[in-house]
Amino acid sequence: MELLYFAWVRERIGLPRETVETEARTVGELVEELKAREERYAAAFADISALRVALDQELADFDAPLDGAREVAFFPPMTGG
Amino acid sequence: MELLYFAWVRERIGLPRETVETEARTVGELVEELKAREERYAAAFADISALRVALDQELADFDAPLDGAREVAFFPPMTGG
Amino acid sequence: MDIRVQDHPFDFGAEAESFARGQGDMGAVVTFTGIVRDVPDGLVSMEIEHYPGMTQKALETHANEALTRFQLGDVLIVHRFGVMRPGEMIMMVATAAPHRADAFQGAEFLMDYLKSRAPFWKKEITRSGTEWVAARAVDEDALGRW
Amino acid sequence: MDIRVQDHPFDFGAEAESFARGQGDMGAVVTFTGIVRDVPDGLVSMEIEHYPGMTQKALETHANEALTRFQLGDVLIVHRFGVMRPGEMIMMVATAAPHRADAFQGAEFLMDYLKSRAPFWKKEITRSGTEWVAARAVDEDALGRW
Repeated sequence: MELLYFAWVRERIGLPRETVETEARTVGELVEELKAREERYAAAFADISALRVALDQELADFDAPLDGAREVAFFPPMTGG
Repeated sequence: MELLYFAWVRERIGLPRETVETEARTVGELVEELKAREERYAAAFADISALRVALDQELADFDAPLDGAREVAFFPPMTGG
Repeated sequence: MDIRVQDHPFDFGAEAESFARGQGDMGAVVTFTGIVRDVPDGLVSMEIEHYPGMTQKALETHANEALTRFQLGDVLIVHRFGVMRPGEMIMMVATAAPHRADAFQGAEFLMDYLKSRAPFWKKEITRSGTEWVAARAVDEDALGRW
Repeated sequence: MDIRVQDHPFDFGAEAESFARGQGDMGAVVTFTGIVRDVPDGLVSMEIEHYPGMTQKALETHANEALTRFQLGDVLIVHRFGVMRPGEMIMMVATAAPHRADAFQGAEFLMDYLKSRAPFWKKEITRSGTEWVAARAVDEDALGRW
Protein backbone atom coordinates (compact mmCIF):
# COMPACT_ATOMS: atom_id res chain seq x y z
CA MET A 1 0.00 0.00 0.00
CA GLU A 2 1.27 3.43 -1.00
CA LEU A 3 1.20 6.13 1.70
CA LEU A 4 1.41 9.81 0.76
CA TYR A 5 1.98 12.76 3.08
CA PHE A 6 1.42 16.44 2.34
CA ALA A 7 2.20 19.82 3.91
CA TRP A 8 3.20 19.66 7.61
CA VAL A 9 2.34 15.95 7.80
CA ARG A 10 5.04 15.37 5.19
CA GLU A 11 7.44 17.64 7.06
CA ARG A 12 6.86 15.95 10.43
CA ILE A 13 7.23 12.45 9.05
CA GLY A 14 10.15 13.53 6.91
CA LEU A 15 9.17 11.94 3.61
CA PRO A 16 6.56 12.54 0.91
CA ARG A 17 5.65 8.87 0.29
CA GLU A 18 6.45 5.31 1.26
CA THR A 19 5.21 1.78 0.62
CA VAL A 20 3.96 -0.26 3.59
CA GLU A 21 2.67 -3.76 4.21
CA THR A 22 -0.24 -3.71 6.63
CA GLU A 23 -3.03 -5.89 8.01
CA ALA A 24 -5.01 -2.84 9.15
CA ARG A 25 -8.67 -3.00 8.14
CA THR A 26 -9.49 0.70 8.55
CA VAL A 27 -7.71 4.03 8.20
CA GLY A 28 -7.86 4.34 11.99
CA GLU A 29 -6.08 1.00 12.49
CA LEU A 30 -3.42 2.03 9.98
CA VAL A 31 -2.86 5.28 11.88
CA GLU A 32 -2.44 3.34 15.15
CA GLU A 33 0.14 1.07 13.48
CA LEU A 34 2.08 4.07 12.19
CA LYS A 35 1.98 5.89 15.56
CA ALA A 36 3.43 2.80 17.27
CA ARG A 37 6.33 2.75 14.81
CA GLU A 38 8.32 5.89 15.56
CA GLU A 39 8.09 9.18 17.41
CA ARG A 40 7.81 11.26 14.20
CA TYR A 41 4.68 9.32 13.18
CA ALA A 42 3.24 9.70 16.68
CA ALA A 43 3.87 13.46 16.37
CA ALA A 44 2.28 13.71 12.94
CA PHE A 45 -0.82 11.76 13.92
CA ALA A 46 -1.15 13.10 17.50
CA ASP A 47 -4.46 14.85 16.74
CA ILE A 48 -6.36 13.24 13.89
CA SER A 49 -9.11 15.88 14.16
CA ALA A 50 -6.48 18.18 12.59
CA LEU A 51 -5.96 15.73 9.71
CA ARG A 52 -7.74 14.68 6.55
CA VAL A 53 -7.39 11.42 4.64
CA ALA A 54 -7.96 10.40 1.02
CA LEU A 55 -8.35 6.80 -0.19
CA ASP A 56 -7.34 6.38 -3.81
CA GLN A 57 -7.59 10.17 -4.23
CA GLU A 58 -11.08 10.55 -2.77
CA LEU A 59 -11.69 12.19 0.62
CA ALA A 60 -12.63 9.58 3.25
CA ASP A 61 -13.23 9.20 6.99
CA PHE A 62 -10.80 7.74 9.53
CA ASP A 63 -13.16 4.83 10.16
CA ALA A 64 -13.37 3.96 6.44
CA PRO A 65 -12.35 0.37 5.49
CA LEU A 66 -9.05 0.08 3.67
CA ASP A 67 -9.91 -2.94 1.57
CA GLY A 68 -8.74 -2.58 -1.97
CA ALA A 69 -7.19 0.86 -1.45
CA ARG A 70 -3.87 1.22 -3.24
CA GLU A 71 -3.08 4.79 -2.19
CA VAL A 72 -3.74 6.42 1.19
CA ALA A 73 -2.90 10.10 1.63
CA PHE A 74 -2.73 12.06 4.89
CA PHE A 75 -2.72 15.85 5.04
CA PRO A 76 -3.97 18.87 7.03
CA PRO A 77 -7.25 20.63 6.16
CA MET A 78 -6.96 22.07 2.69
CA THR A 79 -6.28 25.78 2.12
CA GLY A 80 -6.80 26.29 -1.60
CA GLY A 81 -8.38 29.17 -3.49
CA MET B 1 -39.91 73.69 -14.75
CA GLU B 2 -38.09 71.29 -17.04
CA LEU B 3 -39.86 67.96 -17.74
CA LEU B 4 -37.90 64.97 -19.09
CA TYR B 5 -39.33 61.74 -20.49
CA PHE B 6 -37.46 58.49 -21.10
CA ALA B 7 -38.06 55.15 -22.87
CA TRP B 8 -41.73 54.45 -23.70
CA VAL B 9 -42.89 57.48 -21.75
CA ARG B 10 -40.88 59.61 -24.18
CA GLU B 11 -42.27 57.67 -27.15
CA ARG B 12 -45.90 57.97 -26.04
CA ILE B 13 -45.67 61.68 -25.32
CA GLY B 14 -43.63 62.21 -28.46
CA LEU B 15 -40.86 64.39 -27.08
CA PRO B 16 -37.83 63.96 -24.81
CA ARG B 17 -38.23 67.18 -22.83
CA GLU B 18 -40.29 70.33 -22.50
CA THR B 19 -40.57 73.38 -20.25
CA VAL B 20 -43.85 73.95 -18.40
CA GLU B 21 -45.33 76.56 -16.08
CA THR B 22 -47.29 74.90 -13.30
CA GLU B 23 -48.95 75.65 -9.98
CA ALA B 24 -48.91 71.95 -8.99
CA ARG B 25 -47.59 71.36 -5.48
CA THR B 26 -46.79 67.65 -5.82
CA VAL B 27 -45.66 65.26 -8.53
CA GLY B 28 -49.17 63.74 -8.45
CA GLU B 29 -50.81 67.10 -9.10
CA LEU B 30 -48.43 67.74 -11.99
CA VAL B 31 -49.33 64.35 -13.49
CA GLU B 32 -53.07 65.21 -13.26
CA GLU B 33 -52.43 68.53 -15.03
CA LEU B 34 -50.53 66.79 -17.82
CA LYS B 35 -53.18 64.06 -18.23
CA ALA B 36 -55.88 66.72 -18.62
CA ARG B 37 -53.86 68.38 -21.40
CA GLU B 38 -53.87 65.89 -24.24
CA GLU B 39 -54.65 62.25 -25.00
CA ARG B 40 -50.95 61.30 -25.41
CA TYR B 41 -50.21 62.48 -21.86
CA ALA B 42 -53.29 60.61 -20.57
CA ALA B 43 -51.96 57.48 -22.34
CA ALA B 44 -48.43 57.88 -20.95
CA PHE B 45 -49.60 58.45 -17.37
CA ALA B 46 -52.57 56.02 -17.42
CA ASP B 47 -50.96 53.72 -14.82
CA ILE B 48 -48.52 55.52 -12.56
CA SER B 49 -47.70 52.25 -10.75
CA ALA B 50 -45.80 51.44 -13.98
CA LEU B 51 -43.85 54.69 -13.76
CA ARG B 52 -40.98 56.12 -11.80
CA VAL B 53 -40.13 59.77 -11.17
CA ALA B 54 -36.94 61.67 -10.36
CA LEU B 55 -36.79 65.18 -8.90
CA ASP B 56 -33.60 67.01 -9.79
CA GLN B 57 -32.04 63.63 -10.73
CA GLU B 58 -32.94 61.82 -7.50
CA LEU B 59 -35.61 59.10 -7.37
CA ALA B 60 -38.77 60.34 -5.63
CA ASP B 61 -42.38 59.37 -4.90
CA PHE B 62 -45.47 60.59 -6.71
CA ASP B 63 -46.68 62.35 -3.58
CA ALA B 64 -43.38 64.24 -3.17
CA PRO B 65 -43.65 68.07 -3.05
CA LEU B 66 -42.37 69.87 -6.13
CA ASP B 67 -41.16 73.02 -4.40
CA GLY B 68 -37.85 74.14 -5.70
CA ALA B 69 -37.50 71.29 -8.22
CA ARG B 70 -36.05 72.49 -11.51
CA GLU B 71 -36.07 69.15 -13.35
CA VAL B 72 -38.75 66.44 -13.14
CA ALA B 73 -38.16 63.19 -15.06
CA PHE B 74 -40.73 60.46 -15.79
CA PHE B 75 -39.74 56.98 -16.94
CA PRO B 76 -40.63 53.27 -16.66
CA PRO B 77 -38.91 51.01 -14.09
CA MET B 78 -35.21 50.86 -14.87
CA THR B 79 -33.66 47.89 -16.66
CA GLY B 80 -29.92 48.43 -16.42
CA GLY B 81 -27.14 45.96 -15.83
CA MET C 1 -13.19 54.08 -7.59
CA ASP C 2 -13.75 54.34 -11.32
CA ILE C 3 -17.20 54.83 -12.88
CA ARG C 4 -17.66 55.18 -16.63
CA VAL C 5 -20.82 55.58 -18.71
CA GLN C 6 -20.00 55.41 -22.41
CA ASP C 7 -21.47 54.56 -25.80
CA HIS C 8 -18.42 52.75 -27.17
CA PRO C 9 -17.35 49.17 -26.38
CA PHE C 10 -14.94 48.49 -23.53
CA ASP C 11 -12.09 45.99 -23.39
CA PHE C 12 -13.23 43.62 -20.64
CA GLY C 13 -9.98 41.65 -20.45
CA ALA C 14 -7.84 44.78 -20.19
CA GLU C 15 -10.18 46.38 -17.64
CA ALA C 16 -10.30 43.23 -15.50
CA GLU C 17 -6.53 42.80 -15.67
CA SER C 18 -5.68 46.38 -14.79
CA PHE C 19 -8.25 46.46 -11.97
CA ALA C 20 -6.89 43.24 -10.43
CA ARG C 21 -3.24 44.31 -10.91
CA GLY C 22 -3.82 47.43 -8.86
CA GLN C 23 -4.99 45.50 -5.78
CA GLY C 24 -1.82 44.65 -3.85
CA ASP C 25 -3.48 44.67 -0.43
CA MET C 26 -6.62 42.89 -1.52
CA GLY C 27 -6.82 39.11 -1.70
CA ALA C 28 -10.03 38.83 -3.70
CA VAL C 29 -11.29 40.36 -6.95
CA VAL C 30 -14.76 39.65 -8.38
CA THR C 31 -15.98 40.79 -11.78
CA PHE C 32 -19.43 40.62 -13.33
CA THR C 33 -20.05 41.12 -17.04
CA GLY C 34 -23.43 41.49 -18.71
CA ILE C 35 -23.64 40.32 -22.32
CA VAL C 36 -26.36 40.92 -24.94
CA ARG C 37 -28.10 37.56 -25.28
CA ASP C 38 -29.94 36.41 -28.32
CA VAL C 39 -33.74 35.95 -27.82
CA PRO C 40 -36.12 33.33 -29.32
CA ASP C 41 -37.45 35.83 -31.91
CA GLY C 42 -33.93 36.55 -33.14
CA LEU C 43 -32.35 39.67 -31.71
CA VAL C 44 -31.13 42.20 -34.26
CA SER C 45 -29.85 44.67 -31.70
CA MET C 46 -30.34 46.07 -28.24
CA GLU C 47 -30.60 49.79 -27.61
CA ILE C 48 -29.93 51.28 -24.22
CA GLU C 49 -31.21 54.73 -23.31
CA HIS C 50 -30.06 56.50 -20.18
CA TYR C 51 -30.57 59.75 -18.27
CA PRO C 52 -27.27 61.56 -18.81
CA GLY C 53 -27.52 64.04 -15.95
CA MET C 54 -28.45 61.38 -13.42
CA THR C 55 -26.60 58.21 -14.43
CA GLN C 56 -23.07 59.04 -13.31
CA LYS C 57 -24.32 60.42 -9.98
CA ALA C 58 -26.57 57.41 -9.30
CA LEU C 59 -23.71 54.99 -10.02
CA GLU C 60 -21.35 56.93 -7.77
CA THR C 61 -23.91 56.85 -4.96
CA HIS C 62 -24.30 53.08 -5.30
CA ALA C 63 -20.55 52.52 -5.54
CA ASN C 64 -19.95 54.59 -2.40
CA GLU C 65 -22.65 52.68 -0.56
CA ALA C 66 -21.00 49.39 -1.60
CA LEU C 67 -17.58 50.64 -0.44
CA THR C 68 -18.83 51.47 3.05
CA ARG C 69 -21.31 48.62 3.49
CA PHE C 70 -18.77 45.93 2.60
CA GLN C 71 -15.06 45.91 3.28
CA LEU C 72 -14.12 46.89 -0.27
CA GLY C 73 -10.83 48.38 -1.33
CA ASP C 74 -11.96 49.42 -4.79
CA VAL C 75 -14.90 49.43 -7.21
CA LEU C 76 -15.09 49.71 -10.99
CA ILE C 77 -18.29 50.18 -13.01
CA VAL C 78 -18.40 50.50 -16.79
CA HIS C 79 -21.85 50.72 -18.41
CA ARG C 80 -22.61 51.30 -22.07
CA PHE C 81 -25.56 53.00 -23.70
CA GLY C 82 -26.59 53.14 -27.38
CA VAL C 83 -26.83 50.27 -29.86
CA MET C 84 -25.34 46.82 -29.21
CA ARG C 85 -25.40 43.52 -31.12
CA PRO C 86 -25.88 40.04 -29.64
CA GLY C 87 -22.68 38.87 -27.97
CA GLU C 88 -21.49 42.40 -27.17
CA MET C 89 -20.75 43.32 -23.59
CA ILE C 90 -23.20 45.74 -22.01
CA MET C 91 -21.48 46.47 -18.75
CA MET C 92 -19.10 45.24 -16.08
CA VAL C 93 -18.51 45.75 -12.40
CA ALA C 94 -15.41 44.76 -10.44
CA THR C 95 -14.84 44.73 -6.69
CA ALA C 96 -11.70 44.13 -4.62
CA ALA C 97 -11.68 43.12 -0.95
CA PRO C 98 -9.37 41.46 1.57
CA HIS C 99 -11.68 38.42 1.67
CA ARG C 100 -13.89 36.80 -0.93
CA ALA C 101 -17.24 37.12 0.87
CA ASP C 102 -17.05 40.93 0.72
CA ALA C 103 -15.89 40.97 -2.89
CA PHE C 104 -18.81 38.72 -3.93
CA GLN C 105 -21.40 40.56 -1.86
CA GLY C 106 -20.20 43.96 -3.04
CA ALA C 107 -20.52 42.89 -6.68
CA GLU C 108 -23.98 41.38 -6.16
CA PHE C 109 -25.14 44.48 -4.29
CA LEU C 110 -23.94 46.72 -7.14
CA MET C 111 -25.63 44.52 -9.74
CA ASP C 112 -28.95 44.49 -7.87
CA TYR C 113 -28.88 48.29 -7.72
CA LEU C 114 -27.80 48.67 -11.34
CA LYS C 115 -30.65 46.44 -12.48
CA SER C 116 -33.43 48.38 -10.75
CA ARG C 117 -32.16 51.78 -9.61
CA ALA C 118 -29.74 53.09 -12.21
CA PRO C 119 -31.48 55.10 -14.96
CA PHE C 120 -30.97 52.77 -17.95
CA TRP C 121 -33.69 51.36 -20.19
CA LYS C 122 -33.22 48.50 -22.63
CA LYS C 123 -35.07 48.13 -25.92
CA GLU C 124 -34.90 44.93 -27.95
CA ILE C 125 -35.08 45.13 -31.71
CA THR C 126 -36.03 41.64 -32.96
CA ARG C 127 -37.04 40.38 -36.38
CA SER C 128 -40.66 40.54 -35.25
CA GLY C 129 -40.62 44.04 -33.78
CA THR C 130 -39.34 46.46 -31.21
CA GLU C 131 -40.03 46.25 -27.50
CA TRP C 132 -38.90 47.94 -24.28
CA VAL C 133 -37.61 45.29 -21.90
CA ALA C 134 -39.94 44.95 -18.91
CA ALA C 135 -38.47 45.14 -15.42
CA ARG C 136 -38.44 41.71 -13.80
CA ALA C 137 -40.10 41.25 -10.41
CA VAL C 138 -37.19 39.01 -9.42
CA ASP C 139 -34.81 41.97 -9.89
CA GLU C 140 -36.93 44.25 -7.71
CA ASP C 141 -37.18 41.48 -5.09
CA ALA C 142 -33.40 41.03 -5.12
CA LEU C 143 -33.02 44.50 -3.56
CA GLY C 144 -34.90 43.29 -0.51
CA ARG C 145 -31.91 41.37 0.77
CA TRP C 146 -29.67 44.41 1.30
CA MET D 1 -15.42 23.30 -19.09
CA ASP D 2 -11.74 24.07 -18.70
CA ILE D 3 -9.71 23.11 -15.60
CA ARG D 4 -6.01 23.82 -15.34
CA VAL D 5 -3.56 23.20 -12.50
CA GLN D 6 -0.19 24.74 -13.29
CA ASP D 7 2.95 26.13 -11.70
CA HIS D 8 3.39 29.07 -14.06
CA PRO D 9 1.47 32.38 -13.95
CA PHE D 10 -1.70 32.82 -15.98
CA ASP D 11 -2.88 35.86 -17.90
CA PHE D 12 -6.04 36.83 -16.02
CA GLY D 13 -7.17 39.48 -18.49
CA ALA D 14 -6.75 37.20 -21.50
CA GLU D 15 -8.45 34.27 -19.73
CA ALA D 16 -11.38 36.42 -18.59
CA GLU D 17 -11.78 37.97 -22.04
CA SER D 18 -11.68 34.69 -23.95
CA PHE D 19 -14.03 33.00 -21.48
CA ALA D 20 -16.58 35.83 -21.74
CA ARG D 21 -16.23 36.08 -25.54
CA GLY D 22 -17.21 32.44 -25.95
CA GLN D 23 -20.56 32.86 -24.16
CA GLY D 24 -23.00 33.97 -26.88
CA ASP D 25 -26.06 32.38 -25.26
CA MET D 26 -25.17 33.44 -21.73
CA GLY D 27 -26.09 36.86 -20.37
CA ALA D 28 -23.90 36.79 -17.28
CA VAL D 29 -20.23 36.06 -16.60
CA VAL D 30 -18.68 36.16 -13.12
CA THR D 31 -14.97 35.83 -12.36
CA PHE D 32 -13.16 35.46 -9.07
CA THR D 33 -9.42 35.98 -8.70
CA GLY D 34 -7.35 35.18 -5.64
CA ILE D 35 -4.23 37.30 -5.13
CA VAL D 36 -1.26 36.77 -2.79
CA ARG D 37 -1.73 39.40 -0.10
CA ASP D 38 1.04 40.85 1.97
CA VAL D 39 0.87 40.02 5.72
CA PRO D 40 1.80 42.15 8.77
CA ASP D 41 5.13 40.30 9.21
CA GLY D 42 6.09 41.05 5.61
CA LEU D 43 5.46 38.25 3.17
CA VAL D 44 8.50 37.13 1.18
CA SER D 45 6.63 34.47 -0.78
CA MET D 46 3.80 31.99 -0.68
CA GLU D 47 4.32 28.36 -1.58
CA ILE D 48 1.45 26.15 -2.61
CA GLU D 49 1.74 22.37 -2.46
CA HIS D 50 -0.85 20.13 -4.04
CA TYR D 51 -1.68 16.44 -4.54
CA PRO D 52 -1.02 15.95 -8.25
CA GLY D 53 -3.00 12.75 -8.72
CA MET D 54 -6.07 14.07 -6.96
CA THR D 55 -6.21 17.79 -7.77
CA GLN D 56 -7.45 17.74 -11.35
CA LYS D 57 -10.08 15.08 -10.54
CA ALA D 58 -11.33 16.93 -7.45
CA LEU D 59 -11.65 20.19 -9.42
CA GLU D 60 -13.52 18.41 -12.23
CA THR D 61 -15.91 16.87 -9.72
CA HIS D 62 -16.64 20.28 -8.17
CA ALA D 63 -16.99 21.94 -11.57
CA ASN D 64 -19.45 19.26 -12.74
CA GLU D 65 -21.44 19.63 -9.56
CA ALA D 66 -21.60 23.41 -10.09
CA LEU D 67 -22.72 22.91 -13.71
CA THR D 68 -25.65 20.71 -12.72
CA ARG D 69 -26.61 22.43 -9.46
CA PHE D 70 -26.84 25.88 -11.05
CA GLN D 71 -27.92 26.77 -14.56
CA LEU D 72 -24.36 27.27 -15.83
CA GLY D 73 -23.29 27.19 -19.44
CA ASP D 74 -19.57 27.01 -18.74
CA VAL D 75 -16.94 26.89 -16.00
CA LEU D 76 -13.24 27.76 -15.98
CA ILE D 77 -10.82 27.04 -13.12
CA VAL D 78 -7.12 27.91 -13.18
CA HIS D 79 -5.13 27.20 -10.01
CA ARG D 80 -1.39 27.59 -9.55
CA PHE D 81 0.97 25.70 -7.30
CA GLY D 82 4.61 26.41 -6.43
CA VAL D 83 6.16 29.71 -5.36
CA MET D 84 4.39 33.06 -5.68
CA ARG D 85 5.26 36.63 -4.64
CA PRO D 86 2.89 39.17 -3.04
CA GLY D 87 0.59 40.63 -5.70
CA GLU D 88 0.73 37.54 -7.93
CA MET D 89 -2.50 35.82 -8.84
CA ILE D 90 -3.00 32.43 -7.24
CA MET D 91 -6.09 31.24 -9.03
CA MET D 92 -9.25 32.22 -10.87
CA VAL D 93 -12.67 30.79 -11.52
CA ALA D 94 -15.17 31.97 -14.11
CA THR D 95 -18.81 31.01 -14.59
CA ALA D 96 -21.30 31.81 -17.34
CA ALA D 97 -25.08 31.57 -16.99
CA PRO D 98 -28.22 32.97 -18.62
CA HIS D 99 -28.93 35.01 -15.47
CA ARG D 100 -26.68 36.66 -12.91
CA ALA D 101 -27.92 34.83 -9.80
CA ASP D 102 -26.70 31.48 -11.18
CA ALA D 103 -23.38 32.90 -12.35
CA PHE D 104 -22.73 34.42 -8.89
CA GLN D 105 -23.86 31.36 -6.97
CA GLY D 106 -21.89 29.00 -9.19
CA ALA D 107 -18.71 31.01 -8.62
CA GLU D 108 -19.25 31.21 -4.85
CA PHE D 109 -19.98 27.49 -4.67
CA LEU D 110 -16.76 26.71 -6.56
CA MET D 111 -14.76 29.01 -4.31
CA ASP D 112 -16.16 27.49 -1.12
CA TYR D 113 -15.21 24.02 -2.37
CA LEU D 114 -11.79 25.12 -3.59
CA LYS D 115 -11.01 26.66 -0.19
CA SER D 116 -11.79 23.56 1.86
CA ARG D 117 -12.04 20.50 -0.38
CA ALA D 118 -9.46 20.83 -3.15
CA PRO D 119 -6.05 19.37 -2.17
CA PHE D 120 -3.96 22.55 -1.98
CA TRP D 121 -1.94 23.72 1.00
CA LYS D 122 -0.49 27.20 1.40
CA LYS D 123 2.73 28.02 3.21
CA GLU D 124 3.72 31.59 4.03
CA ILE D 125 7.37 32.53 4.06
CA THR D 126 7.64 35.79 6.03
CA ARG D 127 10.65 37.72 7.31
CA SER D 128 10.04 36.15 10.74
CA GLY D 129 9.66 32.54 9.61
CA THR D 130 7.74 29.93 7.68
CA GLU D 131 4.24 28.77 8.48
CA TRP D 132 1.55 26.58 6.94
CA VAL D 133 -1.63 28.60 6.59
CA ALA D 134 -4.30 27.28 8.96
CA ALA D 135 -7.72 26.45 7.57
CA ARG D 136 -10.27 29.08 8.64
CA ALA D 137 -13.44 27.96 10.42
CA VAL D 138 -15.35 30.53 8.36
CA ASP D 139 -14.32 28.68 5.18
CA GLU D 140 -15.49 25.33 6.51
CA ASP D 141 -18.74 26.93 7.67
CA ALA D 142 -19.28 28.45 4.22
CA LEU D 143 -19.79 24.94 2.80
CA GLY D 144 -22.83 24.53 5.02
CA ARG D 145 -24.96 26.76 2.81
CA TRP D 146 -24.84 24.48 -0.23
